[in-house]
Amino acid sequence: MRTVAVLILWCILTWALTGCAPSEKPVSTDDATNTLEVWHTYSADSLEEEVFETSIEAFRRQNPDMSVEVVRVPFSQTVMQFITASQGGEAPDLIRVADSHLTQIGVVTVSGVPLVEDLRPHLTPQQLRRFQPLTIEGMRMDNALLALPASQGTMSLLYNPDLFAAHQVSPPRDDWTIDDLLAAASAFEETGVDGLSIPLRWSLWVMPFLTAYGGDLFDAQGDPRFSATGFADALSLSYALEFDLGLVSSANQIDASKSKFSRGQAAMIIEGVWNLEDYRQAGINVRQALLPVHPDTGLRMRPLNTLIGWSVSSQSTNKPASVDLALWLTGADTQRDALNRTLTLPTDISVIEDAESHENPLIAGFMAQANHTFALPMRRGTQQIFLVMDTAIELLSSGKADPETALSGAETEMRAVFER
Amino acid sequence: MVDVRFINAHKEFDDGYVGVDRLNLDIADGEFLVLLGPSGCGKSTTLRLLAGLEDLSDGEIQIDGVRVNDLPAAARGLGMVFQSYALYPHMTVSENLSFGLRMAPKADRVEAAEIARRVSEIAELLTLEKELEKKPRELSGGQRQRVAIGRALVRRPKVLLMDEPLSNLDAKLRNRMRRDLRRLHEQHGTTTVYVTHDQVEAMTLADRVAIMSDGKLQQHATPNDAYHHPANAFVASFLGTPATNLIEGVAKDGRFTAGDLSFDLPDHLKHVSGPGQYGVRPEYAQIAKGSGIPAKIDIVENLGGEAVFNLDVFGHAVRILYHRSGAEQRNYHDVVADGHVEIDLAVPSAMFFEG
Amino acid sequence: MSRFWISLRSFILIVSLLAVLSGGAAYAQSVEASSAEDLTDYRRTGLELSLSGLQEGWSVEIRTDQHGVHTRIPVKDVFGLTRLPAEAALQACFSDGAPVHVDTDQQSVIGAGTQSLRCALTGLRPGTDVAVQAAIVDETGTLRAQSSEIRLRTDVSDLRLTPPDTRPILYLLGSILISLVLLLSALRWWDIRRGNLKSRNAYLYVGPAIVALVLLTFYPITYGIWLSFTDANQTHLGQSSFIGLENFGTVLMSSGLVQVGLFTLIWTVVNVFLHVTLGLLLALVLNRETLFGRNVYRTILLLPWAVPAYISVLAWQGMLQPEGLVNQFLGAEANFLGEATSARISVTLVNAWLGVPFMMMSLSGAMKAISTDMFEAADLDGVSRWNQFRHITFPNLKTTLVPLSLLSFIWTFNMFNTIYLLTRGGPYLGFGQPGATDIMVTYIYDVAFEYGDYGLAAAWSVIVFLLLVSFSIFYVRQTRATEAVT
Amino acid sequence: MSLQTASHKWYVPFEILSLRSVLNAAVAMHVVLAALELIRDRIDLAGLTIALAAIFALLRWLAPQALSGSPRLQIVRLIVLLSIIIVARLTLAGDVSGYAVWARAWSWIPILMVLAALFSPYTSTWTRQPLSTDDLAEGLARNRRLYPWFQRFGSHVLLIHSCVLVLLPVIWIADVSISPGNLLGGGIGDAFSLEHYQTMLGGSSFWVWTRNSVIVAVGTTFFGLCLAVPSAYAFSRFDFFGRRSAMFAFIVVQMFPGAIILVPYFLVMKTLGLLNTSIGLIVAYSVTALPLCIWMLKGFFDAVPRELEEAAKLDGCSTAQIFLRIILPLSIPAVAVTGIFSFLTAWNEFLLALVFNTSNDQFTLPVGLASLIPTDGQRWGDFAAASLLVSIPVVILFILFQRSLIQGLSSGAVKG
Repeated sequence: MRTVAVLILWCILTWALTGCAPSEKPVSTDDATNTLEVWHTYSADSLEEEVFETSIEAFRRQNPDMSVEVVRVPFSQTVMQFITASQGGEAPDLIRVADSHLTQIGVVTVSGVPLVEDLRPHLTPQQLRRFQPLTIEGMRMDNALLALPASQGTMSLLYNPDLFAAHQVSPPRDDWTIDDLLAAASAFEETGVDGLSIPLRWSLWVMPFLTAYGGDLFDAQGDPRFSATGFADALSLSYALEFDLGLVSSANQIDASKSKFSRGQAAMIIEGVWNLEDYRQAGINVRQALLPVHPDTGLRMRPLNTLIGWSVSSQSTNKPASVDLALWLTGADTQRDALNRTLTLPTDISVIEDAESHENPLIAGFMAQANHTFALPMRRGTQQIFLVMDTAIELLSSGKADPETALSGAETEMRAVFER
Repeated sequence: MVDVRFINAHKEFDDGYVGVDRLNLDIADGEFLVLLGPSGCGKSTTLRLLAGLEDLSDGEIQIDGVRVNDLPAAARGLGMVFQSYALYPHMTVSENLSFGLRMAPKADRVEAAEIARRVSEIAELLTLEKELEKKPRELSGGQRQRVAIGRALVRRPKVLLMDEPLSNLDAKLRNRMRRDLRRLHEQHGTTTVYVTHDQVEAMTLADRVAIMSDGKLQQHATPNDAYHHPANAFVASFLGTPATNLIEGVAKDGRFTAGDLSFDLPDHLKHVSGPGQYGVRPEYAQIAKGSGIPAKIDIVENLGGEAVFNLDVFGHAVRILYHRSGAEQRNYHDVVADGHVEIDLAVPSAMFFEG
Repeated sequence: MSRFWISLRSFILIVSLLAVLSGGAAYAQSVEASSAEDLTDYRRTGLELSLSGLQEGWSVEIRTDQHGVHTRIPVKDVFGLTRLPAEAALQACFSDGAPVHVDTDQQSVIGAGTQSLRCALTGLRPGTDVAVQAAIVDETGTLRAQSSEIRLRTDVSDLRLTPPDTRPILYLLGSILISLVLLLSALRWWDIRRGNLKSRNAYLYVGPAIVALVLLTFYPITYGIWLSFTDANQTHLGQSSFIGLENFGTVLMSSGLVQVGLFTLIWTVVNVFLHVTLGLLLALVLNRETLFGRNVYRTILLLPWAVPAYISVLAWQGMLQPEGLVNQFLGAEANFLGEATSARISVTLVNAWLGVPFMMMSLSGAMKAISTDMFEAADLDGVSRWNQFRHITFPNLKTTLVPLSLLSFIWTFNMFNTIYLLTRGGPYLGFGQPGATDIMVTYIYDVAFEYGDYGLAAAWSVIVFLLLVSFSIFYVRQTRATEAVT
Repeated sequence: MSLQTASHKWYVPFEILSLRSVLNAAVAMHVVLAALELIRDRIDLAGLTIALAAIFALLRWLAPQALSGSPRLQIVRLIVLLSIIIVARLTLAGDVSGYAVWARAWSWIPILMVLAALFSPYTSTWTRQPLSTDDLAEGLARNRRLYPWFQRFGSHVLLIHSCVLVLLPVIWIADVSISPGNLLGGGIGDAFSLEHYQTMLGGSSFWVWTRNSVIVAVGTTFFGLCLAVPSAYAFSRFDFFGRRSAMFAFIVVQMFPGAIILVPYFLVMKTLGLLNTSIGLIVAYSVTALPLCIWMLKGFFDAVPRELEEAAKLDGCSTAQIFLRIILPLSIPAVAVTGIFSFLTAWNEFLLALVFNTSNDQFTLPVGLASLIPTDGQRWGDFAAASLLVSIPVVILFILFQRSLIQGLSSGAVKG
């Protein structure tokens, strides 16, 4: 008891002493500086980082009065680190973020000020026209433009032509229907090779099926419409693919499928453009085709399109310069460099044209696929869709719910997330 | 009938060190045998071999005529008192005493009531009744010692083993415990093997002593025999305080010569000849004023009723225990002249060890 | 007028120019004044144009000497196109008093009959004079009409997130330091007065550690506790208000509480049990002096402790994949981390794997300290190995086991990494519910960073804190009562 | 009771002695095996395996008595026959894989041991009580000879199983690190390439991270000890007001979940000007490691006899001198152990290092490794190579300090 008394006394003493602090606020003296701190999230010592560094180097040469400090931040920790640093007053001027990050960062305000700057006042309409309109729209939240898009990423159907030739199956074409896809996958049964290898327990790979069966996942207002007709059939199909037809692996990680495909043990995979380099290294022959069309609805399977761009912190003391750097990093030259050296899909209209007629047919194919994608609405909590969808899939595959219940549950939950 | 026999028992440790070297030893039923020797002589190893805590390398140990080499320690029916007592610090005295009984294999286990009876019996015997609920750390050294003995006795061992049990006690307590141990043995008559390096304990406790050195048995005899008729120079010098004077030299024609020192051998040794060690216990060597060998006094240790003369006899160190009668003067003027005394070494109890 | 201004809000301000263009001939018009208090936005100023003679396919351009073409608005057939509210548009322009139409690409367009155009000029360099000119261009890029050049200037009014003032914290830290020194001196004086002379220097010895500890942790923990009584939320940080015990109510009423609480408890108890039993077992086996290769075994068995946890956990995550090493060995394709039960078992086993070596090491140290005489005595008494362990080894290890198991309990209870890296709390089997492998700390992380609900997360944290503190006190009391070895 | 009869009671043939332990282990192992069969989706085999576990349990219960000549011997024989059929069935059903070999070894060995016990001459001699003295002597000598071997064998089996479990991830990481490309899966050792090591060691980042980690870890070890040693000494030797509460307070602060207090912690570090410095992390980690260090060191200091201090006091040492000249030199192994704990804390910590030190030249290894993970997917090969490189110094440290680690732990251990 005496210990407690001593502790309380001490707390009061501390509090009283703190009360002696002068109460006037210090005058903010930090004026515009010529130093820009840039947080990027490229992986260490990667080619992407090198391309980025080249671009920064060029910027430095053009703006000798500016000094740019480059900081690498682990991609997976971007949101937490940026929010923490902003609250602590140590935010960088510029940060590389994905659209999903923005749905988390974009809603944060400290003392009423959002963490990232609305870029609209900083850019002329003509500067924005350079970007493919959809990619600009994908970076907007609550009307504000939170980032300049630098690259986009999408998934498409990849196949191994050697396996198709070896087993005399006709290879995928852009006008395939889902039935053709399944037929081809079944044709590989009993060959010791997986027809189609995708992690169907992961919502990211189920979503394309959903869009082919029932259209958009969200309506124009960004509200979920998971219980719309068709989705349940899609979910049933993905369930059947795994459990009844045994056409896909049951993993919830892409690594397993990826390993199979790159070792020639799977004929087809639905994969992102970002992993093309790994397959090139694995030394297998890879071709690409658009994801197939639903035979009845006529809708094409659309994967999620993800954007990565550059945001300016509202803490920046030199916003004009930050915006200039953001424009530079999303500029046509930088994007073209990234496209050619790291197979990164661009957002700049002129570079997109380059990509669509790229000498690498895979790039051209992915660029074509990018026209058949969907984006998640930029709302607070949007990133929860993966969790919600995963839960629905888990409920279905563990037999706890039928597709309709799972989806309506998911929709209710998604609405609740948005309202929270 | 519980006798213990070591037949050619041999223990060589993994590192090649020979702990016990071809030991042959018979311990009779009811005998109190003391294994005596300086530290490292193998006496503890012998005890541990008998207990089954170490494995024999060769030879055989029999208890009761049964070869027990391969019998686990517990099956040999022994009780042991450790030098450190090895009391279980987390158990009370009564728990310590009863632990062995409670934990015995099912077939051998006695009932709870019997356990309690035996514990109280032992406690009474060792006057531990008041301490039964205490933990070892609350006990005095002597009490801990008694608990350790009680723990060994409670199982009614065929042979009781004790490994220097008194070495952690003070001199006074040690004296008392020594008497208690002897009394206990006389009451119970349990065959007991007792390891010590303290010859007083050996002389007072033992029915017979087995003196060991370097893993070898030197002599196995009653304390008296060992004292008066040591089997070799080692036993002679090890037993007795102060130690026996040993002078290395040559015996020839009834005369012993060691460098400049030369004297006639006593009658019972007239027959020996050849190189060897001549031994005289300090208490039997005599100061013979006027007729003996001249010796220079190095130092005189006064013990009250007697004194130890440390002498230099032609370069040989000789110690003599000198009893004096009360009236004699402090400076021993009666025997000492000019820092010299004369001594007589050719006494009837003198010994000669050839080699 | 009023609707127009309201829809513009603080968004648009008019500075100056009016240009009228008609039939290819351009002539200047009057200039409207702007009110200064509206000038709140940064790098944005307004421009009003009067237009005439537009044809479809042409476009209206605004040019500046900074950017060249600043704005290009195509003239199109606007029938069926929507007018996007100005605050929603990328480019805030008004044609004939209403927001301009936007085409399917979300780009602003105007109809051929447009008479006036009022545009916010974004992206102008602040603090510099800008020359602005408007023009009408046809489909070939030929200039059809041009206004006179006017000069504009924007002021800087930046809505900036000011870094938090750290001086209060500085004063707090200073106060903590001073009051701690005072407290310790007072305690020292008191102790000496009590006649406790031996401890005269004790406070000097513990002082640095206590100061470092309190300095670093007092403010954060107090802040965390305070946070739990507020409605702190990512959407309005720094503006949270006191709401009493509401967060605690929410936690206690939340449907996930029982599930998370139960799994946390099972996870902790099973883990501590496995740590202690397996650690003991291995320590016992390794305690045998004569065992061949003992040092090699021990070195290998210590590896999980030496290898950084995030590495081994990620390795396990890879190995537990359907294509992973475990499945390869078993010849199976089990999705260990994907099914609720197997995920729960997997995370527990992996964490046991991580924790056993530390326990083994500490226990084998303690085991060596037990006198071997006791075991020999027990051997002679015919006590079986199991009973020796139960009645001698275990009680003598208790003084080591009590604090170790307590620490292990606390660490496991708050073990974030293992679960976060292995499953992130998944798989999820209910909407809005914690995942199957969520324990309290991982759930707190989700509440804080996924839902942004700092107040609620803080309330959870305080509950965890209270649980652990009361458990520790209870545990220490209980074991002290039964513990009797010094 | 004569020693003769006593030794009869104590003599059980080696076959039966060892059979007991083997059957115990076999029962436990078959429960595990059954679970594994379920994982493999072989419900039939799982059933058989669990049946086998039950049979072994039954044998464990029956065998020692049954073998000693009761009529139940016939039942035992029948059961053994049944188990042989089941195991044969299991063996035939299994494919030839590492798992199958391992699992069937666990089934066959107990059965062989049962058979050996059934047909061993020693067992039949033993069942034919009473034993002749010669038989007894021979049997005992045989037990004496064989049983230690059996125990050693058992220890090795347990340790090898544990070591394999421990080494699996390490081997897996090693394999990934030498496999070309950044892919998972594939057999162990099917391809070899040092490209990932070249990437890691060739770039400058890895060395920067290592340098920072070493600075931070060594600094934490040193500073942590400077804080912990004196206070542990005070807790061990002095009785002062608030001693118990202070001891408790040190662990209490660890009980608050870290996620929510990250921002205020960040602000404290910023206020102290310790962001983006090694010193900041050193201070933070030292405080994190304090509770365990103090508890451990207190245990050691408790074990140093007070007499030594009293002797030193008589020799004219002041308290500080006693501490520095007597106590500290005596507890070097303990201090070394505590130091290793602090070192590991600092070497492995991620979250604080991530948040406090954003500047790339202040990255520690854990943060560096996290920054290897790209936007999409995982650079498994590079990550694995870096992981091994990170672990090696720590493992070497452990091997070097192992002896003093054990010694240090045994002299005091953690005590409450």
